[in-house]
Amino acid sequence: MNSIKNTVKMTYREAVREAIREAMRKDERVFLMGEDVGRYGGCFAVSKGLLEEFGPERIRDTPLSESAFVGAGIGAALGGMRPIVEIMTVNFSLLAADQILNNAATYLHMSGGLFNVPIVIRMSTGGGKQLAAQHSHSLEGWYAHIPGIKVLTPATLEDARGMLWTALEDPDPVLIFENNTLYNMEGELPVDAGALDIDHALIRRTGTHVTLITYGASLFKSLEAAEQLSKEEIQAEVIDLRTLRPLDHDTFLKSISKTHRAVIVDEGWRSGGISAEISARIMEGAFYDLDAPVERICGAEVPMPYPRHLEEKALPQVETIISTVRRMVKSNG
Amino acid sequence: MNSIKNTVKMTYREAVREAIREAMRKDERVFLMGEDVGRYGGCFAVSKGLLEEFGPERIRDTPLSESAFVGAGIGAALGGMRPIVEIMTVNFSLLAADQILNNAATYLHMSGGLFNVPIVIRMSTGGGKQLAAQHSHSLEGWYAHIPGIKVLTPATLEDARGMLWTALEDPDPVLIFENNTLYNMEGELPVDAGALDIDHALIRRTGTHVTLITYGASLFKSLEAAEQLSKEEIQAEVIDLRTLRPLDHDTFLKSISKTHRAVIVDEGWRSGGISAEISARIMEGAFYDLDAPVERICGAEVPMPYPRHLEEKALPQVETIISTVRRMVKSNG
Amino acid sequence: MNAGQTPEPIHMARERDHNHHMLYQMLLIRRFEGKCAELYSSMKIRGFMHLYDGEEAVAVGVMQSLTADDAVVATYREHGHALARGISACSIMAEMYGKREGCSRGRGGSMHLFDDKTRFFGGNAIVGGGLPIAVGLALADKVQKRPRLTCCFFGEGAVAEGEFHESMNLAALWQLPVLFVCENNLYAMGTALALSESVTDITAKAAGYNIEAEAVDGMDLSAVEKAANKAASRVRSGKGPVMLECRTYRFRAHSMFDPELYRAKSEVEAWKGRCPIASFIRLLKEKGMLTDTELHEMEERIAIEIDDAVAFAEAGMWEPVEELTRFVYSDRRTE
Amino acid sequence: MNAGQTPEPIHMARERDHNHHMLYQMLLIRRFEGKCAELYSSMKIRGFMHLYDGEEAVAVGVMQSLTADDAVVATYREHGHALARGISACSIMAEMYGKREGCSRGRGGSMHLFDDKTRFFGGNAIVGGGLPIAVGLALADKVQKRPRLTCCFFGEGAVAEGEFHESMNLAALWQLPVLFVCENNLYAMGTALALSESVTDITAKAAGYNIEAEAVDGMDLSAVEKAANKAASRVRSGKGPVMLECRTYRFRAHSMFDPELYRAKSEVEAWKGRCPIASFIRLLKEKGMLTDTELHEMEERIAIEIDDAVAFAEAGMWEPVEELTRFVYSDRRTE
Ligand SMILES: Cc1ncc(C[n+]2csc(CCOP(=O)(O)OP(=O)(O)O)c2C)c(N)n1
Ligand SMILES: Cc1ncc(C[n+]2csc(CCOP(=O)(O)OP(=O)(O)O)c2C)c(N)n1
Ligand SMILES: [Mg+2]
Ligand SMILES: [Mg+2]
Repeated sequence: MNSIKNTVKMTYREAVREAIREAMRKDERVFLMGEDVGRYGGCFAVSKGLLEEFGPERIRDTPLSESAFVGAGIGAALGGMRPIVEIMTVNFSLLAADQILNNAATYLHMSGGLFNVPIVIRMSTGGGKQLAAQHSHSLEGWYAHIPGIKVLTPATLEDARGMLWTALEDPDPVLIFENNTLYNMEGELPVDAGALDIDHALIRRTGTHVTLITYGASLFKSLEAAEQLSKEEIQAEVIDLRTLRPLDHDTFLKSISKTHRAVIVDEGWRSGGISAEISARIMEGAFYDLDAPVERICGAEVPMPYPRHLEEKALPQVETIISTVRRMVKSNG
Repeated sequence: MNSIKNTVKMTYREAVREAIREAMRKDERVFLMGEDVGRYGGCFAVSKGLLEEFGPERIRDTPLSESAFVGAGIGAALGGMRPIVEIMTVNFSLLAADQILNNAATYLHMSGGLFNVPIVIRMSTGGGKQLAAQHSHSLEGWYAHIPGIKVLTPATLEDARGMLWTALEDPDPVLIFENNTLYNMEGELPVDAGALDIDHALIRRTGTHVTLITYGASLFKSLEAAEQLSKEEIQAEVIDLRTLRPLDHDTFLKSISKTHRAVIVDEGWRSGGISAEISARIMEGAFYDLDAPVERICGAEVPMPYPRHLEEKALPQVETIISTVRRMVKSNG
Repeated sequence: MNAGQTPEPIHMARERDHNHHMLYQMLLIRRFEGKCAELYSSMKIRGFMHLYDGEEAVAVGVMQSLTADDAVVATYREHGHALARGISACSIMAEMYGKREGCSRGRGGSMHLFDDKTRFFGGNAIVGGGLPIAVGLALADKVQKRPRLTCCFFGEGAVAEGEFHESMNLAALWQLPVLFVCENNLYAMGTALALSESVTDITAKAAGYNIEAEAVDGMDLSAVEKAANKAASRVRSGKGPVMLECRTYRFRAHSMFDPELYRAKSEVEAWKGRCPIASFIRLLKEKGMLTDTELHEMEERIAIEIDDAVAFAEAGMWEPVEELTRFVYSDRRTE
Repeated sequence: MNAGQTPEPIHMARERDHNHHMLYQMLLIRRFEGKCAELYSSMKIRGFMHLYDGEEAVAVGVMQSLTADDAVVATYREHGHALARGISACSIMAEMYGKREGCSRGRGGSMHLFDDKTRFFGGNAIVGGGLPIAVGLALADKVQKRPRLTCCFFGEGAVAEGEFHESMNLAALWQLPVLFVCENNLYAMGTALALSESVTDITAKAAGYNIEAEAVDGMDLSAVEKAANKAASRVRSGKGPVMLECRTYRFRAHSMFDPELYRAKSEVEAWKGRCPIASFIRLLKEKGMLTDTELHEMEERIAIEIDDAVAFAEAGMWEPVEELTRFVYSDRRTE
């Protein structure tokens, strides 16, 4: 399909790397900082090779001090830089939760608009790699609770490549969550792929019978489920939220006005996750459009167990999406 | 009303203190630890006088080290103690978020059931005192996202007095959030007031037209609104959740099967708060009972501003509850 | 005034002016705090408020070593720093009232004073929370090769926080231009230093990071000024951060809610005997650099400045409630 | 074997047994890790796995100073500690397979080994996260007047975390029985110590908390054992925590995903030349305490132990998926 010369094959990992590289080339103020981003090449090899190109001042290895280097990123942003701070894994970000909520998210407001914080904080998220109870959670929906920050969840190569620069141009703090199961995903990207909007959800597949609302790694499971369902004449519309805060509800409300049914797929814990917020917004914005109650397929509410079979059971799977949609569509047609 | 001799007048603050005192007397393993709980008497004067009764080993002042003393509480619990750890204000708890999520909530699971963590962590929460953007948030609903912990929000004197002991008897970590505007609230308590269940929501006022679902300081605003609404012949049922995790949805679902309408009142931020979860559970459990979409009255999504008029505007108020209910009940009767 | 005497040499006049300036600032802070306490009682100011009485020599002394381009990061006990940094008493007082003319547009209040013109980055009410911010500001300066420093004030209570340790290490490791100023007033709320640190000598901590540190009598303005100048020039020389520990005492309660059960009245009285303002006045008088009339005039000017500030705050406007959620995100999209 | 010679004195026999025991443990760890690497390649073990080759003398040496009542807190690189503490290779291997016969019922995996019988509290995969836990365990012992200590292992990378600082201070301030063991293998993943600490001498940090500290050659089992015994007795004397820095090196990559770009092959080779097992074998042979036959037999016993462990793990059961959400909360209500 992409036999035209001007696309290039790469992984999600490389797409993120290209985005960082381009940003660093474009803007002197941009630098990358985090544990092992330099000499080691990044815990998930995202920044491999960047140290050689940009040197240790701009690809800055930090000690294991999440709170201080996130705070230093905030300070550097206040001082006119455009830091990209990498936290290896979402669970470690809890060590910097104070800086994220009490400083990054509040500085603009408590200074009455004087000081904005143009920082980008990237981290890997999600289960699926058998990393167990301290490395596998999906807290992006949790962070989306905090006013003052934006929360991005690029799922596709295009978004991995295109949302970073827009995030850097944003005057306010932006958190980017990269699902760790996506790093090896391959695809074709236009050679001139560039910045993309970070404000809108996108319909990744159109359909008429049900709206699947999702993001991140669950997008692909939802698309796969939609593909299989289409063989049963059930056409699912699949919405990739892309950004969890601010949440673009218009896109899914509009879709529901057509499909009258919605299923949310989110690998985060169910209670109080982003899935709850989506369901509540549908309650508020599309109640009279609904033919059936909105359902949620979420991560099991458990600190992630190590063994594969339990981890698989703990995460949303294609089969569950299919059976849920099938039941929903069949039960009240 | 309480003219019978066997009640005693006290404040919410004193009720918490009595609960701590009783627990300390009953069980040698219980101790209180936190910043300024001893010599200072507690940042909100909750523990005043306890140092004199129990001495500095059991009423233990800590340095400003939220992560380490919460972690030490977890360790002490593993070592057979029953620690009550006080964090002055919910915003500071972010410094200990790693210990709460990555250790307290996961130890039992990742050890395959070997090591439970019987710790109680108390903290003040909420706005209303003009403490601005780093001292005023309501993160109890946010913490309720985490499996492995329980989240209690006692609103009444009875609950302030009665939920602590039950929390201490619980084998797992329990977080107790005390809304700081309640400490001065006065009331009568039975002399022999004691332990109370922490698993169930309670109907604080019965009604037939609408269900108000709330907790903490918002309970009293909801009761006040219900009182005023009753003059207009609108009878609101008021449910005090008491515990946000695990969430007792049976109580509110049952109520809605009677009232067919629900309004959630929560001073936490709206997006992804406990209000979203409640709405989603109603969607899932009472969709066909609803005569109108569930509505949410929440804290504005803003780091709390300092001035009184803005703070008042940022918090749910009685008038908003009344007008919301009135509109809802009138619009489709 | 010196009529009939030989005219004063220029350097003496300069010294006198400088000393008068510093005395003015210390007195302004003291009177300002007194007025704040009053206004708190009359409920014009609300929330948590932490006064600086007794510690004036620290903020005023240290600020002398800074240039306009330097950055300042302070704590919730920062009225004195804000005034000494040159933020107007009017806009600080209006902030305390919560008026939109306040330096943080009324959104911050007592604990969150901000000012871009003087590069005053708060007003941070999370103990220790400002230290990483200061490290980052200094990193930005170093990388952008701007000859500036960042001065970071924090209490001795903050030393127990992990962020202190992480920030000291980062600043030293990366040789960043941070002047760390520890305001050691012996108590963190009600917790005496000996109950919060296994080693109570704060400068000893700095050694663990290879950071040069000096302790100075924080009640002695000249000593603070001298030590700060020395520390600041070392920071400016590019050799990395320096820590200055100022040993001081707060005369008032921790905040407006503190029954002060944890320290003896006699201890407070003894420290009041070492009031930095009284001793500076004594010193200047001894040196013949201050007359009673001058002092009196100074107090009058200060009284007027404070009256003006109160009037300004009283006359200020409330932010319209419609603007409640403004400044959660920036108005403009990019820059 | 000594037929015809005078019988060996009892204390020599004891020493020999003890040394054989320690050698056995080091060798067991080395072979166990080798098997784990193999099983990782054949995908029997998954997730993150961190091997301990080269550092055996630390875990084995330190464990000699502990009693059965003491508690141990370790990191994600804890196979060696678990084995040296006496957790069976079978239950560790089953854990690595994710089987319910595993010491953590298969829920934890390589990074989360737990055992109540030997008071082994993890297996903590948040760098620095175990230190406050150790402080709390020691606090419980002190308050309950139990004559125990808690031994806390952590890497030199953890020293940069705020929790290190807070924990050291708390333990020293409250004089708690913690034996802090820093396993300084010079790298935290790919970050060399000099890039993470402004002062690379870890024992210098302890001084800031008034904690007695000693650095020891972590490649020398006898030296580690001796230092650990001394440190542990001091901790037991009630005078508060002690820190032991063991200078060591990991022979393998950080984890199974590490391309090792950050250190020179020659450096790794040089350290391998200081292998703690090889040198202990040399020493024992020199002392006439180990014969080739004995060594050979030992290796054979170890091979059997490991084969048994693998067989045990292979034969283990999977936790039923219906029990997925078990152990989120305790089964029983109160105790
Ligand atoms: C992280 C955090 N913990 C607790 C508090 C509550 N608190 C406010 S000020 C203070 C004492 C701080 O003492 P110190 O650092 O010595 O400064 P001082 O007030 O003496 O100027 C405490 C405990 C806080 N604001 N932030
Ligand atoms: C808080 C936190 N940050 C980052 C990581 C990722 N990580 C795992 S091990 C490691 C290196 C730790 O080095 P060190 O403490 O020296 O121990 P070693 O691996 O050398 O034994 C890192 C950065 C983590 N697990 N936890
Ligand atoms: Mg102090
Ligand atoms: Mg290491």
